[in-house]
Amino acid sequence: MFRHRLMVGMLLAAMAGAAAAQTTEQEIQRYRDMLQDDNPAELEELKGAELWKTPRGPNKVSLERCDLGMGPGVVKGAYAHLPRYFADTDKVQDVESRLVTCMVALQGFPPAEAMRNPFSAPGRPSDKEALVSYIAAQSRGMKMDAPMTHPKEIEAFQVGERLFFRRAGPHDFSCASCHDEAGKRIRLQDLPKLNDPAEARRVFPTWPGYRVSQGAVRTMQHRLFDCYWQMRHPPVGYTSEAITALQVYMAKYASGGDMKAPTVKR
Amino acid sequence: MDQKRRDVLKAGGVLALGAAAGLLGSGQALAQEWNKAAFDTKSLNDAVKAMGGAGAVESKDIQFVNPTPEIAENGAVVPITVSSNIPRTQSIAILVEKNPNILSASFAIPAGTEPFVSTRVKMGETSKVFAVVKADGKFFYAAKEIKVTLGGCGG
Amino acid sequence: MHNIRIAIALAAACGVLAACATRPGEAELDKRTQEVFDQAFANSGRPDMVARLKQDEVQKVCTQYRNNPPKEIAEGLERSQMAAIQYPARLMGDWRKGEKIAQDGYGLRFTDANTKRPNGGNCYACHRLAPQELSYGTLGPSLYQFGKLRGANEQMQRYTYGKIYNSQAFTACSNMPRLGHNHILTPEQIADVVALLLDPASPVNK
Amino acid sequence: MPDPMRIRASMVGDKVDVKVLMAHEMETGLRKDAKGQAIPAHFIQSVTVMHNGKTVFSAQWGPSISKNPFLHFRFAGGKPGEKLTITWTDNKGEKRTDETTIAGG
Repeated sequence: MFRHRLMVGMLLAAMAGAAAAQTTEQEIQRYRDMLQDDNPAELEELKGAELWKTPRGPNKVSLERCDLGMGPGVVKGAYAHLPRYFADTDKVQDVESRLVTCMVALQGFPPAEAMRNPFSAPGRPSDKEALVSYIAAQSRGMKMDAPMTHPKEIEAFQVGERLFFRRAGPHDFSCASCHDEAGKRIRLQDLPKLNDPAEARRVFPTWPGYRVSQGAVRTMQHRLFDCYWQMRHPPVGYTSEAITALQVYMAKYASGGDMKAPTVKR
Repeated sequence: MDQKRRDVLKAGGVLALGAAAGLLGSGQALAQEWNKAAFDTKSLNDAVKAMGGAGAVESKDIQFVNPTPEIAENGAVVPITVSSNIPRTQSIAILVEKNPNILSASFAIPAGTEPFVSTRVKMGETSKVFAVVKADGKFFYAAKEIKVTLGGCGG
Repeated sequence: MHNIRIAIALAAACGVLAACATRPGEAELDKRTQEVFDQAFANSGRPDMVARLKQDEVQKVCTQYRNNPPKEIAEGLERSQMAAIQYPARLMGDWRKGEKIAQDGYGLRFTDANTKRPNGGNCYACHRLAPQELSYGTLGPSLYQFGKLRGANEQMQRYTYGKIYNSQAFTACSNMPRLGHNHILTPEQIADVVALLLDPASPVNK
Repeated sequence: MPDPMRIRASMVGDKVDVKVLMAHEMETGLRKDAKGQAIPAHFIQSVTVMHNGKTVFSAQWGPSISKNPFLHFRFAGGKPGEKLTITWTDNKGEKRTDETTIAGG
């Protein structure tokens, strides 16, 4: 369960002795490498695995019959193929939208209850963050491969592309303001060009991730919620069609990338 | 929903506790009382005094080893790793000079345990970090500056 | 519904990733996108912020052309934005205040409830300015030694003020927020940032 | 009941190498919530590691240890298959004890 990674930082430090000559960028990279082992997201994975098999809701059943796209109960590899079209809802859904569907349809939660508390805060843990950590971990090491064949999947891509470039709000921001050019950064954070296959493959399959700045595992729903917050838009709806469409747009470019989530991030 | 989840985890936790019950008693008996006075101090000197020393001497035999960064991208998680080569090391403490209270952690090192520890601390800003070692009743320290950067889009 | 299906089929024929210049069904997809966008914020509980999502002419054009409008349209945008710039009597303020504004990203997010706290300019998010700050972004050009290289005469002050006030008056569909035009910063704050960039005493010009 | 720890204990040479992640807020008491109310301090104060009835490592912590704390140390005298028990206690008196089996090198 624990993963060992090559500690680039150790090698660098050993070679350099005194690290004085190293650049800021190298040092920041060394810091990031230090955090890769012993990722606190593993605590969420454990919780999520437990939650998945726990009978809950008015129907007192577990999520073990939840269909994440590979048939009822199949978790292994499911996350690598999301978002995708689901015939029972006639919608393209991401992992969180699908969890809400299962909590309502299988466990009998009222929809509002199934949508509640998606993002944890201190002292208020989120079931979704734990479940997504667990589900994502079951695709680790596989290749990202979201389907793009159903007309609704194609439409979601096209809508996602339009949303990506849609400028609005007092700052004139769109997703493209930060993510349509390679090799740039905001403060010290690298900004991936999300419609470039190499960059999308590198970053998209690293979500969810444990964000050290927030002390929590954050999902792609939260990542995009947070982007719209920075873009000075109002709070974007959890599991809204727009968020799914943007994920389909990114997932298409990220196809073929290595599934690494849950990772650890700034 | 949260309550149910907690109940489930509680069930698992109780089992784990039960299995360990035999050892728990003696563990508690050995645990020293939390040194509130030391955790309330603001300076290296006061912290050393609160830990029972008169003062600390700088020593090259205490090292910050990997993982310990030069620059931390986020102050919420800063790995600190300390190794002591001083014979009869009894404890290692980690102090962050510019934090509201200077002492972050103190680790007791019984005979047979390596004089080495790695943990992760919060740093409010760029600061000197001290490693204080108690060995054979005397106190020694090493210092290292760690830079903390501002990050993200928020500024 | 029928139209959308046709549009999708045609779009698929062009290849999903290929840019098709004039794709039939474009209008339907735009309409659908607008519905999806409106729906995403409909229940946000912030009608005040939703109202600000209505695109102005600049935002519409830049969205339509994906920030790369044809030359004539770009020039038209720049002219209209230039005409709307309002210059105060005092173009240069205090570089120390400017540095604080450049560091600060506060303002206009849905969690920024403190109306007494001024907005920040968040310049360091995208630009290098004073060399002491290591944590700077690169979305915009480095502004280190901006004034040292260019001088600080009135013409230069006017140019710098105008660029911060409304970058689109100089480069249509620039990524940079129109900090004055959209009331992100006050005229006094912009003058302070002008000083940060031009004042010979500013760390930017050391 | 707090959430379980993740403990990894394995032989490295003749020593037992132990890495622990604990689920805890480690709230400093200095932060405010969205309404401006101070969030009370809540942090682990002590950690004790037992092996064969003996304390092989212990820690006292203040609130400046990072959220979801991590700990890494090594001790001598352990063998694969033996048990290791870790207990933490926080400033509200909450406790958590978890046990693991030492793995081979």
